[in-house]
Amino acid sequence: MGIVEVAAVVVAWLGGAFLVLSDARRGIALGMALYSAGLAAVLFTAPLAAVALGGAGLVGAALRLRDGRRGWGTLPPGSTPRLLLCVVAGVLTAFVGSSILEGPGSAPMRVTILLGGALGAARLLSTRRREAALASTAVMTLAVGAAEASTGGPAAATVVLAAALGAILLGVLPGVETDIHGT
Amino acid sequence: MPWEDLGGHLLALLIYPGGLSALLVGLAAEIGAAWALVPERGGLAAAARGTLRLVPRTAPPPAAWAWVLALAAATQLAAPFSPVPAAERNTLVAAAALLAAAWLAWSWGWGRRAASARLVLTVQAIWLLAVLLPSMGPGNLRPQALGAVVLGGQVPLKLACGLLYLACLPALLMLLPESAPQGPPGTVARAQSPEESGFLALRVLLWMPCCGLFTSLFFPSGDGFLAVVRFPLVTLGAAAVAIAVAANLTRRPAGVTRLLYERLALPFAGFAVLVAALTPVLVH
Amino acid sequence: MVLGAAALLIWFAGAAGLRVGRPLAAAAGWLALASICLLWLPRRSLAEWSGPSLIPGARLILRLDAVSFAFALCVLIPAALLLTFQRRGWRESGAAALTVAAALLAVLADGILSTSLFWGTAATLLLVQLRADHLRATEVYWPALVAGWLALVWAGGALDVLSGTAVYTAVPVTAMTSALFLLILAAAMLGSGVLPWRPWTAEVWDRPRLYVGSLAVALLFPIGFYVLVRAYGADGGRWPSPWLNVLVGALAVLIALTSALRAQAATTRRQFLSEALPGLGGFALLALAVGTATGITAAVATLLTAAVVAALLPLLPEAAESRAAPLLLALLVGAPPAATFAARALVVQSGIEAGGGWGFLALAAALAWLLSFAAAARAGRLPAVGRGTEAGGSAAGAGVAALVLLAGGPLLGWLVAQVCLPATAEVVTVPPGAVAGGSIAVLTAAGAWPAVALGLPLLVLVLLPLLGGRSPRVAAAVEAPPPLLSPVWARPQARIWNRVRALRVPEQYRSLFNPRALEAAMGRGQPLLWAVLLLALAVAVNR
Amino acid sequence: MGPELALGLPAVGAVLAAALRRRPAVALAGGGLLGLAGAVVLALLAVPQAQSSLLGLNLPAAPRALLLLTALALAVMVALAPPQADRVGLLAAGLAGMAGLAAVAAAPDVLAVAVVVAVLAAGHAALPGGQPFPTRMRAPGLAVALLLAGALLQHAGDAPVFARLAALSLVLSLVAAAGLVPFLPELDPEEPAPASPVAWTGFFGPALAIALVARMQPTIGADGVPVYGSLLVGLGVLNLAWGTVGAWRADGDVAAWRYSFLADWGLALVGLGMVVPDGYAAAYLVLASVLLVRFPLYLWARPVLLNRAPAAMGPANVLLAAALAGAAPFAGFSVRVLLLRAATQVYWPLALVLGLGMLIWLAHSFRLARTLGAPAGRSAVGVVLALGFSLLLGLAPAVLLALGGL
Repeated sequence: MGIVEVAAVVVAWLGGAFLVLSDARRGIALGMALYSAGLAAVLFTAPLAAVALGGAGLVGAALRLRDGRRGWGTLPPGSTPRLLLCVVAGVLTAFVGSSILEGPGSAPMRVTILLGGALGAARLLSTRRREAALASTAVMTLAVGAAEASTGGPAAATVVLAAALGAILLGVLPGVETDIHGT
Repeated sequence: MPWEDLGGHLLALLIYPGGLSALLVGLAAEIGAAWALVPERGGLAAAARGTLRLVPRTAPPPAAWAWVLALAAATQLAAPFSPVPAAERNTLVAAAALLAAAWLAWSWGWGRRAASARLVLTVQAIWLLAVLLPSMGPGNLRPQALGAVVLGGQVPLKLACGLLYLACLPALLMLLPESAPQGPPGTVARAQSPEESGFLALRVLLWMPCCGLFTSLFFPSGDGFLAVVRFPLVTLGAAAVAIAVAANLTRRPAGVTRLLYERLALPFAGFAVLVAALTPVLVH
Repeated sequence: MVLGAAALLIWFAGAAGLRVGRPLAAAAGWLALASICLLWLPRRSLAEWSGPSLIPGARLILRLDAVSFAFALCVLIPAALLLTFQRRGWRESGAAALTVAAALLAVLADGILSTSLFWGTAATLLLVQLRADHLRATEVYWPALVAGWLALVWAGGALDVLSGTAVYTAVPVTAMTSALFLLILAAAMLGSGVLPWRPWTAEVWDRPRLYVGSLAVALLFPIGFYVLVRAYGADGGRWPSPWLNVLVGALAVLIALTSALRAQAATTRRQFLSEALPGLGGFALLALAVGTATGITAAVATLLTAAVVAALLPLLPEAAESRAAPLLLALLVGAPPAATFAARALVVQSGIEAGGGWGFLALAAALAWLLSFAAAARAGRLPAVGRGTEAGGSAAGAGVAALVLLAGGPLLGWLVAQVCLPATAEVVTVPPGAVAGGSIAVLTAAGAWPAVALGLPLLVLVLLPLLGGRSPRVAAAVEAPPPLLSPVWARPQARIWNRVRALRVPEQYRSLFNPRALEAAMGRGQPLLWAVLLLALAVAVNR
Repeated sequence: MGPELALGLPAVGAVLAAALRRRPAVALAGGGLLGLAGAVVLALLAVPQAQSSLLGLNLPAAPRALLLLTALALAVMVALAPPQADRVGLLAAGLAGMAGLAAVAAAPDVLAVAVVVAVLAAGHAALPGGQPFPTRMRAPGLAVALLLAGALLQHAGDAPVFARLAALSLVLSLVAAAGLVPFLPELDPEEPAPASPVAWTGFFGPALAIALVARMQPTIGADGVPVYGSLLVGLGVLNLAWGTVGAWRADGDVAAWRYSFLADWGLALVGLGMVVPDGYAAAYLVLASVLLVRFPLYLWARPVLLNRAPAAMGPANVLLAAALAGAAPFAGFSVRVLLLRAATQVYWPLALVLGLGMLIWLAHSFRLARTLGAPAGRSAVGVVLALGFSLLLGLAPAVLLALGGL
């Protein structure tokens, strides 16, 4: 496992952590950007997937800067449990991805994918903020795309591109709620 | 169309052993019962006059249906020289006809006088057991076939059922105040309604089938001399026993009849059922 | 087809403003009856019509043989009488015609699955008519019918799995197990409303109007028995175990006795009448359970009688006391020479003939019969209809039905020879001399009923007083006379029910059974909840 | 490029309908035509030559047939929607859903399904509604995470534990994706029908489930099959019980409707879990009846559910109650026969449990039927159509099963 890969995993974890710990547009966008950057780095063996997913993540992150609460909103008061979650998730995914799972792809790739899935899901299940939910869904989509690239399933390229497109589409969706009642 | 068979049954229904013969036997028994149950009203002649005075002028439908059913029951008896072929007689037909006739009377007489439908139901249940239990072993409901069984394992059961049958006769023949919505023989001077006289007449027609069925079920029948003598004698004997029991019970305080049937006859009927259940086990 | 076409015709005509529902439905009913007789009686040979595949592995085939002919009569005789003499609007007539068609198809179906389809269809159509008329008593009817239907569907499916077919005549003997038979029995008892407690066939009499409920009873009552009779054919002329015969026999006697007990404790005439069919059902079930040729013949005869009774009961005039009321009541409970008597007698005879324990069961049935005589005598004193019920009926219809019932006794010999015995021979082997019917008598090993020779004169003699005689109308008592035997089971039943209803989850555990709280937890599920859930399941699947 | 067209045409239709919102007639005509074209292409995919794909996609028969039914249901619902309903919105959402479902059906593996589910669910959750986006995204989001976990575990190694855990994840993902117990989303009775979780469970769910199972089942190894089957059956029974009792006891009628969907899904899950042809056929028919009968009826019940029309219990409602209760000769007949037959093959006590569930089912059917009020005009035609579909599924299920290649 090279130093670059380890650094990429750490960056991805940082991204995930920012996603979980931020309640405002900048923090969330930064989290998404860092995660996609880390993901792209661990996917260097599959350049197409790396470019597509990394690019889509960055575009999605940029799009997230459009709306939602202003500022960074990172580590707001009462975020100790979330911090704990990030640490535990990081340790667990590292352990599971490197020691328990034997595939798919390389260990750093598995850890990064697991980080995306775990932290994305954790954030989605715990947040009440729309922009955070959209970003975490996008992160999970990117992780899924990466998993497809690593498993090399049938029509893998199509699925990776679909995941990238999906992440961008999720970024396109507005981050403000509209509430209408009726039939 | 089986005209001969039809003729035979018509004859049985209207003349013998039903119809005319049932009427004659019934009248004789009714007069005897009236005299025995209410002797203070005079001798036999007075009883006969009193009985004949109650002959209905019209045929009110419910009573008329009851008469027809009583006569239908009479056709099923194993009477000597009966025009009904032996194979076509059926205890069940007789029993159902008699019960239906009795309850037709009750459909008119429910709640009249001292009559108690519940007691009658109990007695009829016991009587039904007495009629049907003997047919369990042979698996046959033809009266003459059942009457013919006089030896072997069936005897204890037949004895028990015979006793039960005799004990039930007074209530079945509407001789007791509790079982006679139209009043026991000799107690009614004039009928209040056509129905009342109709159901008084029903009792006259019940004597032959009720007592004759006892003879048919518990004594051998046939067309030989002995059988010809035995049938009327046993039938009239059963009627006499019924009258005697009724006379005895009517002289006792109220409630004794109920006690007799519910506390004595009913458990004895249970015993008879037990005997019927054990008979095949013990015989084989 | 005749009935289905009639239904469509009635609806189209009705929609076009032509109100010809009732006569058209009645004509269709009689025409269907005539066609089924013309199809079967002259040739008496098996006829089959193959239809489309219902579900994978089950094709719809209609089969006209002696059994289905007998049961078709059980369905069509009361249907034709009710469609003719009951007052119905054009919509109701159309629905009724369609329902009769479904019920007829159920007894013409050659397999359990097809029977269940048409039986269920008939039940559904009847539910619509019942609810459209009045809500009362469908709470008993619908669950009972659906439970029975599900049991039959399950039995059909299971037979299909075990033997590759659910066709009555093709099921191998080994496939019909006791468990399967119990399912079929449950279906039959629930569907036909033959139970030891007050069944839906009696409950529908609590409705203000009888015209739909009575049709439901008339059409659905025979179908359960049809399946039970077919079960003999499907299992080589016997039920899977002799103990099942004993169980069904004991149940049947219990049903006859409890029905008679309820009848003698009735508070209105309607309540008494409502018990007539369950009582007869008990007798039919007992005869079926006996399982001998005489028994099955007696069962079919009883069901044919029940069909006429099902038509007669709702047609009886309720408003005024009729002169014939005592006779009608006596006929219903089996006074000679009516068919009700002949059928009951044949059932008791079949039990006594079978010997052993069957004799005692027959004896118990005879006691139930006696009790219903007493109930009928008491019923004459009861108010005709209860509170909230509307007097209905049709004197003409009741007259026709009563005549058929009366004539049924003398005609029983012919019926046995032409309908019952062939149906019996279809499912079991009939030993020579076991049971025979003809123009003279019904002869069994145990006894005989001189149907024509004695029945005919009796019939004439019974009718004479009615034509000639004059009797005052017996006024019913304002309040019902006390029952002869008070239902001993009522109080404990109520007590147990109250106990059950009083059961509560202890306060401290209620939160565990609070679905709203659980749903809120699901809806707002925090990551920890899902993590724990997943972990628990992961451990569970790897143990 | 058949699959691409089947996917693209409804998507373009959805965009067109949404874009032309201001001119409803044009939007309905344009969107409708493109949707119809998509449906025609779907039907043509039965011909092998039409199945060639540029992107290496293929649409198996079973999900394809269900997609066709979804298109049919959408057409009926849009054409016969209640007067107050936003038909253009309904069409747009429906077509988008169609496109998404076509994508799910065409997805080559579970990861591809996960991607489509994420986007489709986000699109649905983004529709204006009563619940906030994150709340509505929870269940599908969890489904995506579980699909990801399942896929990873499938490639994690040869140890049986991986196969079992993969089966567990995939089954839970299916249940979460459909929004069933234990992943029941919150319900706001007031929110518009297209945005409500009922629409997700009743309209998107069926095709999604069949497509997912088509991809999932073949990849589960021998070690995973017992977990897959028993878990599906267990969750099916749970949903059946929850749905039947809930629909019976629920305070509000909207909640009762939602529970009734759960009950149907319970049967479907049990059918899928038994892993025998009869069970699969039963599940297929249940989901088809959800699409063609229960969901359209729910839509026509909305006016009463929103107190804009009075409830009623006429003969038509009773017939509907019977259809919703699964009585013969409606869809319930074939479903029950197949399910009980399958349960007898697998483990007979299961048939007993199912029978009990089907009996409790009766309790709520009348309640639901009342909420259709006195159908008139378009609703009346819709109700007749729904009954017709139910009758067809009950009497001739073989047609649909053949269409689905079963």
